[in-house]
Amino acid sequence: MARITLETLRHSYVEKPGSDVDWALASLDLEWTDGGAYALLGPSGCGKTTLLNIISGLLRPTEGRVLFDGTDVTDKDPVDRHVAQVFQFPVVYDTMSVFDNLAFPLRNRGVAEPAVRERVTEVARMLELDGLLARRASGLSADGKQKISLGRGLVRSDVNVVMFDEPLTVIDPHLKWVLRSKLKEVHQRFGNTMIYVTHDQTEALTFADQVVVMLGGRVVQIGTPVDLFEAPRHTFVGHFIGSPGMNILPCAVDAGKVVFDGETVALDSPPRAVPAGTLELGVRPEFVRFAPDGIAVEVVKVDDLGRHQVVEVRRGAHAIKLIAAEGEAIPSERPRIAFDPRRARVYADGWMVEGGASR
Amino acid sequence: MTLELNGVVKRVGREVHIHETDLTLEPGAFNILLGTTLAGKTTLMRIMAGLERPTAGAVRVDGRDVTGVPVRKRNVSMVYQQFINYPNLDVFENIASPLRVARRAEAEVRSRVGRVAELLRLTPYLRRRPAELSGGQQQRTALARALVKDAELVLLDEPLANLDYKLREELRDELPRLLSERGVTVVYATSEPTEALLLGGHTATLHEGRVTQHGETREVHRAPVDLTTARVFSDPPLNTASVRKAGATVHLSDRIDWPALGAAGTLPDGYYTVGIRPYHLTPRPLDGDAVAMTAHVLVAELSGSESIVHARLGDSTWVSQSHGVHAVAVGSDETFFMHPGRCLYFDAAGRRVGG
Amino acid sequence: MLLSWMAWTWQTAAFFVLVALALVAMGIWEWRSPGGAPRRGILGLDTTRGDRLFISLLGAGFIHLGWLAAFGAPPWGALAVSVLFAVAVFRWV
Amino acid sequence: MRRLKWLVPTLYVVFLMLPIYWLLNMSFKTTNEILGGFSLWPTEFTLDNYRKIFTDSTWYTGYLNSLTYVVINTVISVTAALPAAYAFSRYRFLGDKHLFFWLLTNRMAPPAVFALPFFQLYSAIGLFDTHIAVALAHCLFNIPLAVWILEGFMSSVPKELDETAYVDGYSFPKFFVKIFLPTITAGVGVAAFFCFMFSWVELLLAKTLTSVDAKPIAATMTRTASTSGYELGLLAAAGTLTIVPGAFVIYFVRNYIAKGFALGRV
Amino acid sequence: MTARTTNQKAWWLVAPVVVLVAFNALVPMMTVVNYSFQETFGDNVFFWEGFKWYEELLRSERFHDALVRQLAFTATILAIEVPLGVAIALAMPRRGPWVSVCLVLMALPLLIPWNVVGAMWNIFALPDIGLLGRLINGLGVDYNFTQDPTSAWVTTVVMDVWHWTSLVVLLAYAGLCSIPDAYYQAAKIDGASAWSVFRHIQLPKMKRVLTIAILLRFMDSFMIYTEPFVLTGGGPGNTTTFLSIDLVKVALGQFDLGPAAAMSLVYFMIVLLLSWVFYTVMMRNEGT
Repeated sequence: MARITLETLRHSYVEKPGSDVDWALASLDLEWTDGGAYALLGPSGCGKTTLLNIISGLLRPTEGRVLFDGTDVTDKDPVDRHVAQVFQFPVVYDTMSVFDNLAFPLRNRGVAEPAVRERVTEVARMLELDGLLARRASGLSADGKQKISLGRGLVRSDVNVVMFDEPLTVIDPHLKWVLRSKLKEVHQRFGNTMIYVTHDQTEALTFADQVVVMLGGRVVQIGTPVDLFEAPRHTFVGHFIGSPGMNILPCAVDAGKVVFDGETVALDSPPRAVPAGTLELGVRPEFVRFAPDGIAVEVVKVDDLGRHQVVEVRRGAHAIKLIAAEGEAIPSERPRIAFDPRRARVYADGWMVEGGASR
Repeated sequence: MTLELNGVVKRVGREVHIHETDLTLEPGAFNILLGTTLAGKTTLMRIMAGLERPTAGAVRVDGRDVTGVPVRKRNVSMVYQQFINYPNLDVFENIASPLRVARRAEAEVRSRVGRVAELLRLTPYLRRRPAELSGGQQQRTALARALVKDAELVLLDEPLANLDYKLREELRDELPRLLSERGVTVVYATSEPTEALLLGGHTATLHEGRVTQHGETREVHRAPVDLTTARVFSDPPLNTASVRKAGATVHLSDRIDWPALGAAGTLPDGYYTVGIRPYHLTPRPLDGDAVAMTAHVLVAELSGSESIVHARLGDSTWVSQSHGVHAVAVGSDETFFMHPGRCLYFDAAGRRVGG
Repeated sequence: MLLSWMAWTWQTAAFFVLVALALVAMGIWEWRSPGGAPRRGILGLDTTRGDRLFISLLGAGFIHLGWLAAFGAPPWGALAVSVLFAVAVFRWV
Repeated sequence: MRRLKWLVPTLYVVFLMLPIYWLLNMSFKTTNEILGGFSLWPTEFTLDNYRKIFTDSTWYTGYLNSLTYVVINTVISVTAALPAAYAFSRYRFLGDKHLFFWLLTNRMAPPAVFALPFFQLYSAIGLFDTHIAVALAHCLFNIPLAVWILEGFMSSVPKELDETAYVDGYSFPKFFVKIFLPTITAGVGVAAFFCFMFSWVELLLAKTLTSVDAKPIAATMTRTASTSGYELGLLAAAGTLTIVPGAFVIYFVRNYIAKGFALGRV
Repeated sequence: MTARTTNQKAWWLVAPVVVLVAFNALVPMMTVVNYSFQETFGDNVFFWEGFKWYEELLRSERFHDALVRQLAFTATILAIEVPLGVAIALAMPRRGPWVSVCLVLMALPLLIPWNVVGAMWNIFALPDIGLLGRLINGLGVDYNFTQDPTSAWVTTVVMDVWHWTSLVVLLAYAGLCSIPDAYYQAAKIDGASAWSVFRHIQLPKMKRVLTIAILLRFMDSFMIYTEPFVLTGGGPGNTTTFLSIDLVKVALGQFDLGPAAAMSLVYFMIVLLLSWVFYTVMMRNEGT
């Protein structure tokens, strides 16, 4: 287990990177504490797998350093870094039994056989593989194989960090949540530092204490799941996390007042000065409600999802989604909506503008 | 157009894939086939398309028996879960292909392909090959090809399942709009209850090769006829438990009971299965009738805008679903509120009873 | 087409007709009850009835060769052994 | 050790090239020089051997004959194999597995003795000493190979592509030609390459089934070797020229060869 | 819906292939079977001999010798070509400009007519004017493949290795290319040794293609005729008289069609049996 520090890390797959687009990973500084559960979340091509491979040592960064517990490991091989990694698609050694597969990383490091046996049995029990230990790994289903991959990642107790690269891609949707929670359980049990890469918000938020949201090779926000939901620092985070995502509406700031389409929007902490750049107002559908004294809109569409209703309303050219409770009556005569003043925020060029006035 | 299945059965070897099924699609509307993998959605859809011949029974279009008619003689179009496009043709020719086969005039092909490509935002990619497109663009191309044909019946077999969820959201929003304008009959297979609800229209729930219920989507969700349907149409899984109704009280165990409100009110005393939807078991009460109970938190799942908590209550595991992202400590005891008036009750045969 | 160069004899002709009939019979059998009755026999092999016919025929060939090497013609004994072998193959393999 | 890894294939290629170099070397020497002594490269460099081949019709018709039947065979093999491979990759039918195995067993019969019935068979149907006879005879081992390679490529194309085409209104032949074939061009290329190769290198059947009109180059060479004694330079030049068409063909499919094997079903 | 659908009409698609191959395979096969039970003195006149040829053949010294020689040759070249081919494939670069160059050069021997291969090696190995012959004799080894049995044998084997190892390389290389990078990365992280990587990742993934390679090489080397015939003519003595050469000697040299036919069929059965056993054993645990 280790504290992981990334210092001004940059990486490019191009021989001589010139412009910004050549960088798969733009300058990055991160510090991860020992024993934490972290997730790297972002759409495909955002650089999360690159970052993972740099940490595990499969890739050498173009610039910057990787430190484990303060020691520079940038030039070390994966073996010497003592890391474990689980890949997107199951990797099993077809020739071996399930037991031998799980024991493989331990035996390669000369662990005594009784210790191997004990550790493998423990991990197998946790992943519910104990009935299959004598079976040949090649005969298993994709789920079973991926469990073996997970098991091999978890079987060593001396690792600095365990890394998961979208490990649930091949798992049947109905089993996903089982493994998701298993991983969480494993983390609590073993207390390893774990890093989990995914594009699936549910996996990231469920697994991690701290989620790192990435876009285009940059980190846009690091925070707890609650932070990301309630206070997205970037419109991308607001849009990417949550379904439906955050409403993002053009706005203007004038003398401490926020104006959307001619209407003043009350905010608890409006920006003090007029920020530079394109200004937008971001508010999640959960924090929009019908209110008699709000902004006049027209209702476009209502999706009744049983547990709640997703209502799409329109104000001029702008579509706004809001969530109404189960069975709540949707006003048909001159509906008006209001934004939760504590949760609506102003964004300049995509980035959240810190509020001035205290609540 | 109307499409009817009369007593359709599909057997392969000794296995029965579809049990005797009667189904009439709602003309000009979204018809959703909802069920888990292997429930028989794809088979049913392939029979409708004419890609497979039923072992018994008939498929009727506008009253005419078309059972043996091969697919290319029917006016249908189909989109698969995998992104299926002709790899040797560019996007334009891919979309144009049904028109080319039908020998339409060049000008007509151009204008129709142009229009559909515009709708699906494919215009910038028309000269690319499918392999050079992202998954979302590939599936859009497949959809465009299905749309350009002006088929009477459009079959969509889990078309969004292989896409990232943000893309899925986007396309799910667009699809009903694109299709309802044309007034075609759509069949849409999905394994996700939420998707069915978002798409609306009509839903047939499938379980192990049988249609368990068919009706308006919201109605099927709100009032499932039996336990199987309720289970199929619930994600996260429906909480079920065996209860005993005695007088004005429903007993779950010696210690936990609640007033017999709602559906339970009219039931005779006896044993029932109660179904509580995860969103009716919440960390905060939804209404005044809520009954509080304490459960041991096993797992907390956070999706982007909802929290799903699996908790142990007595000797069964229950699932609670609530709005927003909440930090829930795993291993702690939390109070949950259930809402007796919103429960579903099923008799021993699994039929829904009461209210 | 002149067939004399093929040097037919009634014995070999009969042999080929028998093999052809066996194939036709297998075809009809398969048509009547499809699937080929797959199973895993004593050798640990997954076989269908077509495979079993193949094993029987190949086995019969080698039994005949062995018989000829050991006892010489006529190979009636080999024929008997082959039939027994075929029965055994269809029963257990 | 990892540094020296490139040495292994390099040494192997050098080993492969040595006899070919020697052949080339000889082809540029005069007969006198060859028999006169040993030299690593031609001291009296000459193109006479090649000139002879290109001007003497007994020589160059040999090449044309070979090329003719090889091309005919490649076309027949691939054309016949395409629908069959499609059937194997898409459908299950009575006896399919055993049919597949039977096709493969046709490599197992010793051609030396089977050549005689071949000769009689093709004489009986009046095709002896024609290009088509050799082309048909080579189908024996080329068709199974082509079926096998094509089946691998076809199986990697999802069945849903076929269905999509039928839904779009394509008929089977139209779909096959317009959509399916272009999708598996690489496979057709690889299959054609192997048909070409095995037909080109085979001699026994080709020699048995021809006498004058369709005599392959390889047979011309063996007959020359026996009649004109040791005209080694000429022989070497002829041999060198037999390598050219193959090298030419392989250049076109170089990127697919490896893939072609990996996909094949056993 | 991955399963192939049952459709008996597929026979129509297979029909051309069946007709073409059956024409070329069944007619000669039946003829050879007919020959094997008869005696002929030419002019299509045949006399029934029953099992006589088989009986004689199975008890003849010559047959046993040829069979042993053939088996020894096949075993030798398999033992050399397969490991060598795998080793070369392992050492080949996975990507880069050299790959195509390597592949094209390596495939060259496969594309040379078989008698040219024989002639080429003949010239190459001749002790007086051949590069190889001169080289070996220059090293002080007494080498002359036209007179010395050992030299002849070794030359034949080396020629076959030269001719066919590339096929194994191509196949093995194809198998290696189909291994996803993740396997190597996982092995790296698991701390696997190079041997472990070979034993547990590369070899299993090559199993399928190696099966094909071994089958092809086995069948073809059992039938080998042209190359050794051109190189050594089966000599000196009978030392390189493999099955097919022997067959031709009997069938054409002595015009003993009957015995030659019987011999071919016995060989055919042996190849069939060995191929089937090998195939079944290799494929036994696939998929289940």
